[in-house]
Amino acid sequence: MILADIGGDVAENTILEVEDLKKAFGGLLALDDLSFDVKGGEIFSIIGPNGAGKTTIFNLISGVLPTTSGEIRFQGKAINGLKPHVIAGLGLSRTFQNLQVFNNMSVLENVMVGRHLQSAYGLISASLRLPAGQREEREIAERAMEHLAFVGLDSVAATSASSLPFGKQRTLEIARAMATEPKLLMLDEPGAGLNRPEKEALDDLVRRIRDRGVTVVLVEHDMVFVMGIAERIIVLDYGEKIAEGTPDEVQRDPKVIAAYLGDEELHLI
Amino acid sequence: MKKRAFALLTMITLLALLVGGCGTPVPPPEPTTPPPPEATTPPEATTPPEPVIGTAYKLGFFSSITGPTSSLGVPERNTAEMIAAQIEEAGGVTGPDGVIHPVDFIIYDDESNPEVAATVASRLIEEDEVDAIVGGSGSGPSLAVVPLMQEAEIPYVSMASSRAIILNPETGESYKWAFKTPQENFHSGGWQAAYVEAMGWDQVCVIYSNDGYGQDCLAQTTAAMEEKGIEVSYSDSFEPTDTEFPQIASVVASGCDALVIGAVPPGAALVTVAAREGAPDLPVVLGHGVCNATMISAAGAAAEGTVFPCGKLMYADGLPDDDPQKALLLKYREDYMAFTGEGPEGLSTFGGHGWDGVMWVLEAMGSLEDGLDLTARRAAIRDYIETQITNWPGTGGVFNVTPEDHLGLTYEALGFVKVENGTWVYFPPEEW
Amino acid sequence: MQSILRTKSARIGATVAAMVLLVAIVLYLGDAKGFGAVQYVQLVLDGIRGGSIYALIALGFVVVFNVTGIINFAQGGFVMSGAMLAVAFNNLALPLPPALKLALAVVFGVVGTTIVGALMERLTIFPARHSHTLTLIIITVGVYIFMQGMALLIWGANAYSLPAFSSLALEDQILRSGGIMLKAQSLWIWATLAVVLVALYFFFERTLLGKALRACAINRRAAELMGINPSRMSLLSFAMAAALGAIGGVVLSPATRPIYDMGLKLGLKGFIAAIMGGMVSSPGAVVGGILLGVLENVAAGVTRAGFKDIFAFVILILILLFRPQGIIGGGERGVEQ
Amino acid sequence: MQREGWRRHQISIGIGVFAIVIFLLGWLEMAQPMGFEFSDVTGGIVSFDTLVRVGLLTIVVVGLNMLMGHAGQISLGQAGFYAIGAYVSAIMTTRAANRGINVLFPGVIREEWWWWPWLMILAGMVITGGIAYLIGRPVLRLKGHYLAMGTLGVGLIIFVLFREGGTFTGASDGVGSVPRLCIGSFEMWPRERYYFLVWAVALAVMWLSLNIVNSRVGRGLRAIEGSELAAQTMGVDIEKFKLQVFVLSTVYASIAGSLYAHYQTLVNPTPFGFVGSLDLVIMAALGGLASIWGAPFGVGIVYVIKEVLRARLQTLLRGAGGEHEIVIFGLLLVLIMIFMPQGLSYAAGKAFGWLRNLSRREGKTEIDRLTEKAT
Repeated sequence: MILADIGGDVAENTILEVEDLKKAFGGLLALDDLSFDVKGGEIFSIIGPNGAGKTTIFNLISGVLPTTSGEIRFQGKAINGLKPHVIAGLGLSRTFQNLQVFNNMSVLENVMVGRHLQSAYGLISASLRLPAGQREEREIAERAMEHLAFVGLDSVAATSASSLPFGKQRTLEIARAMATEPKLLMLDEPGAGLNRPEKEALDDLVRRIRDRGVTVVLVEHDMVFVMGIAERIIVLDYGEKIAEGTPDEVQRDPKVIAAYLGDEELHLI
Repeated sequence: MKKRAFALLTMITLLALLVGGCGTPVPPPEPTTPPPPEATTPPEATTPPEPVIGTAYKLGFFSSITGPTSSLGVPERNTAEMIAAQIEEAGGVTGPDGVIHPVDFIIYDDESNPEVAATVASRLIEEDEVDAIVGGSGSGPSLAVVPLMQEAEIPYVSMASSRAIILNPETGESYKWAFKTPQENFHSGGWQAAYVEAMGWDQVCVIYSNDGYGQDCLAQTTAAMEEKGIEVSYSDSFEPTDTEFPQIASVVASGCDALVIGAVPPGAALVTVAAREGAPDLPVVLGHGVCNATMISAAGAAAEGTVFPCGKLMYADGLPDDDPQKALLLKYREDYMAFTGEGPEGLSTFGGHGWDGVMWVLEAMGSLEDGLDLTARRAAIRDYIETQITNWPGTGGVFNVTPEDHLGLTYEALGFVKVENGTWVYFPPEEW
Repeated sequence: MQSILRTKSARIGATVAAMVLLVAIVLYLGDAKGFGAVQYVQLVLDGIRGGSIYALIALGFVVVFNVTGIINFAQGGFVMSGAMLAVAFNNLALPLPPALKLALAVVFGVVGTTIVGALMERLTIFPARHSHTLTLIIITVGVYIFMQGMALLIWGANAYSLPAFSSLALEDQILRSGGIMLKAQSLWIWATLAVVLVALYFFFERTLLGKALRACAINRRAAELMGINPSRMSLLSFAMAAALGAIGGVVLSPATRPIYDMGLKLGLKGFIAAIMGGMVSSPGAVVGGILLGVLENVAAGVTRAGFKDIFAFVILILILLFRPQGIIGGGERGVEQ
Repeated sequence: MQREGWRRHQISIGIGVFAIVIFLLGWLEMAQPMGFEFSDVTGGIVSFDTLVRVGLLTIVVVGLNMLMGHAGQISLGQAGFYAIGAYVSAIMTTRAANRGINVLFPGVIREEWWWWPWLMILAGMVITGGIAYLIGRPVLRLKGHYLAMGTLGVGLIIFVLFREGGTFTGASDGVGSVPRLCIGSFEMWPRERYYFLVWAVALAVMWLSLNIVNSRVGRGLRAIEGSELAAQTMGVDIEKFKLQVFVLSTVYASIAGSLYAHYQTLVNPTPFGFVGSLDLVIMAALGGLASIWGAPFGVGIVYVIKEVLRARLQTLLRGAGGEHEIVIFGLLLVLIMIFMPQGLSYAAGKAFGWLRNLSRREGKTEIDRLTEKAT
């Protein structure tokens, strides 16, 4: 079946604003006065050489790490300082570069965890098997199943997540993140370690996600992939933004070429 | 929905079973009146011409064979085994009707742990169905099993010293089924106080081990001291695993005239050493819990000159010949050393407490007519001990058990000794 | 609470305030017991002695933790085994001069325990090296239980004794002056600690093996790529930890009475010391150990000895919560780990 | 459809079956058909008393299962909370002078108040839970080894406080002559009755826990074990969940403690020290850290080993049980954790597929149904 557009009324207005974001680990500065906006419903990408601080941005936005200074606003509301699960509740979800699949669960359960905030019944209801909770549980499982179907993993729902091949685990993380019904989805290197056909599938999947009205922020190495799918791109180098714009603009930017000099990925373009 | 219904049903049925199950209580045992106890022959008595072999009696025994108080429990266990061997030789105990009953000894380890003691006790009562139980090296394990004995109505003789074992501290009444053989810390405290008074000291410090025994020591010693107007100016506990003894600093600071240590070896040895080091000139008075070789071997030179009340067993040869216990003490020492193959260093009064307890029970068994059922035997044994153990010389003293006093010793049961050149020397008041 | 203690200045302020308060309380309680300078000095001296032992044990924790990331709950077992083996050897009836016999006993205790440590690593840690932390914790705990059980089986529950090392002509191995007592053994303990520290320093700074260990500690993967075999390093670290523990146990023995269950508390205290030192630094561990020894001994002295452990563990929990990186500083560990 | 029905009721049916077994054992001991009592089933090795104690500790270990196996939070101090329950019940129900509520209001508690001890069991739960809540907030921020040490410290502190509690806790003598539980005039004694009470509670606790484990909450807990990072970004409030399960496990411990107090009638510090906590972890590990079903078996195995040593080796080892127990348990623990970290019940479960279904962490009712649809 087809899922409803969860992104809903998200229009062209800015959904995420990052302002003078600073993050220091002990002495060294991972991010320095970084600012950028993400518009609702677009596919936005953050690129840059290793150690440019791309993943750090995700960790700050999702609240996993505290910011040193600066502000992050989601739909106009400042979210820095909030607990990760609160931020998730606002409609921000993410995947992880180094996989964080729950290996101690089945594929379906992984996604069911994603439905956590879409359900409410707690300890008491659970322990006594109150009918309300049981109904919710069935609901959770069904919706989770639909999300699996959406990414095409429904056939392996019952198998243990750890037994999935690497590529499928990445897809599973996406399904899990989608299950939280986010307005904005952050994908951290979703293409890493995938082969060509898998990447094409991923490309298609990301577009379908966007088509459901979910804004996508993408951190990716593979230039071909990024340039093909992203609508707007910012380029980081040593924690600083060195360029911003459409793929074409970015590729022509001398600063970017300098930063990537000798990086064969760029020669592909 | 169905799920819940089913589950609820499960619970309900279970509860139903619970109540229903209890609807049929096990019939309470009616104690049949025991036969009037007659003059009995001691177990080793010569057997009649053609012996009739009756039902075998069972004697349950448990002591702290492992754990912190194993230095008490092991000699007790050895003693029990020694007696078991003797009885086997004699073929069993002979009843007044001349019927010989073999006696099976069932021995367990309580690991110096009250919980384990309770477990083995109920094993003895329910699984092994023994006639009587002797056991409990430490006060903790003994206290833990008394309620079980009361409920199961089975005679129990403890080998630990705390008075709470035989006397309900709240009602002040003796527990019907509980007896004990060791002299008490109260007697011990009496001697200590007498000695301290004789020395003209008016302030003492008490350091006691952090267990039931140590606490009883503190309580009884304090009581005895205050009776004689001696002040306990400082007291603190310690643990056998301690490596530093900050207590000694307090002892010195409190400026007391003597240090009383309420503990059993090896703990007592540690404190004695620490005290000797921290306050070399401070006299050390110990309790009757240290009457074994472990103390002297563990404390070494530090034990020299320490004084303490002690069962007569350790210095039996030094006793006057008219002492009612002397002969028996010497025999026990001989038998014990022969049985264990240990030298005199293996001896301890604790083994003696075991001997007294087991002998009480055996003598009581010797008073039983043949053909009594278990309940009746248990009741009869208990009554015999309560009424017939009078002027009964044992290793711990001359016992006079009464319904009011399930121990039946006075403080004369203990003597006073001093450690000199690594051994005990009789140290009677006139030499103070 | 944490948020209040975020800023450095606030932390320092809080720490100082706490210390002042602590000293005040100690003096108040001590006064109530009529303590004089002598008592305090005595308590501190004994505390330092006990603390030095904690320090030696803590060093063992640090070595293992640095290399393998495991906290070895069996460390206390090494202490016990060192002491017991030495005692056992010393009690053998050998036609040797006592001094030589004692020396051999010490060597036997340390070497024997080192082998035990190596065996433990090969037999239990190595097979489970890929397991969950929880599993590893339970394994090391299990090893400790096993060691204690074996000790009980072999030596029973009796307390043994090892003669003091010094042949100094001291009346019962005690130095006295002005009512203050110092065991000659304390000097041995401190000397040992100093020697061990120097030895460790040279080992880690000057020898290739030591450098390899440190490399492992800093970054296992990198070290592996450099051709260092982590599993061998792990083995080595456990052997060293065992040796350190055993040394602690052996030098402690004459000052106390070795007994089968002595390892548990010593091990825990050693761990607390290591935590106080930040878990990764050897000097930190030593400072932590001595500090802990003094704190708990003085605290117990002015209050009740029975509360000794409470003080130690309250210190532990406070440090874990407020200064996971240890009071001496060092790596960010604990909550952040 | 049949299979599915079976799966849906898995837990309840499982508990039901278990309950029947328990009942049969109890009935056997009570009715003693042709003088054939429980211990004969085991050749006189396992005593009925043991069966009751297994029930008691099962309650505690189930809590540990949820805390350690599912939420991945180790506790080496559980015996401390077991102790709180025991002491609250013991102190508040003994009429002994200077103890319990009689300190404040002398003679308030009346003999005829049969419900008073039951009330105190509740009080114990509340107090324990409260303490756990306060302690848990900070301590549960620790991870791995540090949490282990933190909890160990907490347990030891509680232990020492009880041991040093002077006349109030009876110090190392403890609190004696704790009354038996009664309902009206119906006394929960002899042992057989208490056995039913204890196991009813144990089964109830198991049932509740299994339901929790197989719910949204249980999933949240396992997510925490799997990856705290991912769990919180999926919206799981990890601090709240950790705290909830921690408090729950301590409340279980408290109930067991209270029942222990009324069973043993004497509460003293010995069983509640570090070794006590270790025993609990051993039991949990043997049964399978994450297997609620494993709990009674884990506890059972430990006790049976003890009993075997006692009953069989006592002649051979001249009564000594202690050392061999310690050695064997140490060894067993290490071997289990190395070779079958999921515990014996799981290993056994592998042998019998059906049991595995139970000993699995969740009855996969919904999942199986849906996957059947999907494929």
